[in-house]
Amino acid sequence: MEYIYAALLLHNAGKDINEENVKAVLSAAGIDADDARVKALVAALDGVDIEEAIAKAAAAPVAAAPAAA
Amino acid sequence: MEYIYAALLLHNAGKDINEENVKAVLSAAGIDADDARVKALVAALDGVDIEEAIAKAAAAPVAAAPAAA
Amino acid sequence: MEYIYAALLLHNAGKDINEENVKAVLSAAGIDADDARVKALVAALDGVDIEEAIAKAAAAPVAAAPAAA
Amino acid sequence: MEYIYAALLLHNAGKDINEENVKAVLSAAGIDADDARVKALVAALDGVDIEEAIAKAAAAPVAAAPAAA
Amino acid sequence: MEYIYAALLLHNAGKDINEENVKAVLSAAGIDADDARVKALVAALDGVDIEEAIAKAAAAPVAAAPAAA
Amino acid sequence: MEYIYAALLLHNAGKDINEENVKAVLSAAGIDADDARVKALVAALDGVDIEEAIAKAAAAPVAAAPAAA
Amino acid sequence: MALYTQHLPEWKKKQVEEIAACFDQYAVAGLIDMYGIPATQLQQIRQNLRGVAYLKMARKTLTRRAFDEMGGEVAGMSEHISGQSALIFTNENPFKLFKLLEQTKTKMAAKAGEAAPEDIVVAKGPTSFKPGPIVGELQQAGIPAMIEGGKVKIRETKTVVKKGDVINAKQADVLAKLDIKPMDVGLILKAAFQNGTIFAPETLAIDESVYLGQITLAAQQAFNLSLNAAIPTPATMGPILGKAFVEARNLAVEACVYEKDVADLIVARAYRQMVALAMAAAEGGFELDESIA
Repeated sequence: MEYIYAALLLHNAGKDINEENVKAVLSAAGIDADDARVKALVAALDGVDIEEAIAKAAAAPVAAAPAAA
Repeated sequence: MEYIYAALLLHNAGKDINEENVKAVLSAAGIDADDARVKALVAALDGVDIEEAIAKAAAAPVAAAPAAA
Repeated sequence: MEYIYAALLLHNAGKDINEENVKAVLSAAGIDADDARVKALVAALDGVDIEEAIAKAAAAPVAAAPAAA
Repeated sequence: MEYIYAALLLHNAGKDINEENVKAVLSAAGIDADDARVKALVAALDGVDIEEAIAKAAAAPVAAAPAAA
Repeated sequence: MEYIYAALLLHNAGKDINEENVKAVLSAAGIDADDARVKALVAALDGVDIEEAIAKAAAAPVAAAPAAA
Repeated sequence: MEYIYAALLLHNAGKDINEENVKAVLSAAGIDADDARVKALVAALDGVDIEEAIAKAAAAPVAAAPAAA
Repeated sequence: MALYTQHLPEWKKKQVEEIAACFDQYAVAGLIDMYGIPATQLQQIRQNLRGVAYLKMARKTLTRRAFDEMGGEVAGMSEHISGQSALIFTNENPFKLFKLLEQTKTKMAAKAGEAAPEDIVVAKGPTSFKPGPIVGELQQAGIPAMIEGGKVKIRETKTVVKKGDVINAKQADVLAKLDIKPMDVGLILKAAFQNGTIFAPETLAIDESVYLGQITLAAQQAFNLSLNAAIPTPATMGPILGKAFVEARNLAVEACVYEKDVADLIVARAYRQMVALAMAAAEGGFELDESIA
């Protein structure tokens, strides 16, 4: 999940989600970034409205817990 | 919520979630880290089982479980 | 999603999910495989328990059914 | 599910889902295709709107099993 | 679904799910059995744990475990 | 459940669920049909909306055996 | 069938012959008890059964004689002759016959001297009675009663008469006043006969809902099998495709395969994890951004 965390971190910071930035963040966390995966991440997120994707995620991050009477 | 993403990133990398590391990651994302908040984050997450906390966020968004008694 | 299907096919066949095999499957479907995407796929699936991953609900609103007392 | 994955792979590639193509894909994955199953699949897909079936699955709310008290 | 019910019937009766038996059952129900479908059914069920397959919720992956009150 | 499978097989084939047909199907599956049980089945399903009962299965895609408290 | 008819008046002979003939003519014969049915209700029932079942009144003695003379397994029917006995004939199967007869039943008030068919229970709670002699009547019938808020109230739930016990006059009276109708009146099937087999009513009582539940279960099992073993049928081809798609999607998201098709889902997942961790951090004193709090 590290690649996406890096991307969202950059997004939050208002920075461009490009290969250079993603690698820099991963490096800082001591992660040896896989080139192909970084490329794939950047390509996959290109044109994606992140805010919209986030809005789709329900507000309550709760594992479905059916209540037992 | 870049502080949390930074924490997740470090956790994923198996690195210690301490002030130095968090600042490094935020820096790499071009974020001017707020010292106090970094301290607060590190303190708040001290001893927290991150895997457990994350597990509570199910992969799928969940509508709050209505309990009909 | 064709890269994923290719991976699932190889998994079903008990074959190694590596670049060569993925490209072979995509080729057979007349797809000109993107090297980077293949690499990213292989890297992402490395070490992943596919059976387990398939079972984890990734999306769709989950309505926890109310428990009838 | 391998026959279905093969079909969806071909569908994604914009290729015809016929016996020859399905067998080619399965072969490439190292799967020994059962002739009858390929025939049955191709016949079963005749007239089926694949995009529609996929869309339904993508939207489908998952009902957690109700607990019978 | 008649081919499936024929299989379930034979399974319940502890009989082998082979072409001959499936055809016999379908015949008795006045159904003109499609050779390819019968073969495909038999091939698909080869080695399958039927008890397990009928019990597993197939519609969609459900994250929540039903709570028995 | 074999009597039920036989009934659904006939229902699917558009055949009458009567004693003769049910016995024929069970016979073909090598089952020695219990006269009384066949009679009971036929009487119970007489005039009953089978499609409705089947639809209930489609409505709730859950594991075949709901947890009974 | 040789029927010896010594010392039997002509009309009785005829009755016995008719009974035997009905056994021949119809697939199923039933012995019923018509005790307590008002004439009008009987008429209605006969009308409702027209074309489906034929009701034949016959004296118990003649019925018994007919059974004995027919011999064989039929003779065994004699022991089920009871109450206000009558015969019913039909070409439906015995279970269907039972179903038909159940539909003729209604509940009626008990008369003194009748036996309770089930436990007769009076529930605790208010009645509509105003205080008066009814309180004494209730007590005498064994029902604990009291006066509360100007109305008569049953103090606690009580089994007034146990199954099989005889209902006495006081109880019958009170139960009627309480509008409790415990007696089954209708054509009660005592035994059915088909092809040499005598069926007891208990075995003929089928719970339709059980069968329907099993149909639902079977349909569910068939659906599951079709999908899990990837056996396409016209009804399940769509769902099977859906399942394959969902599996692929699940894998992609779970393993973080960064493909356009699942990009938004992966983003959503990471976001949810972040929120979950943020909640945990908030508990530890970390201040959350407005967007989350």
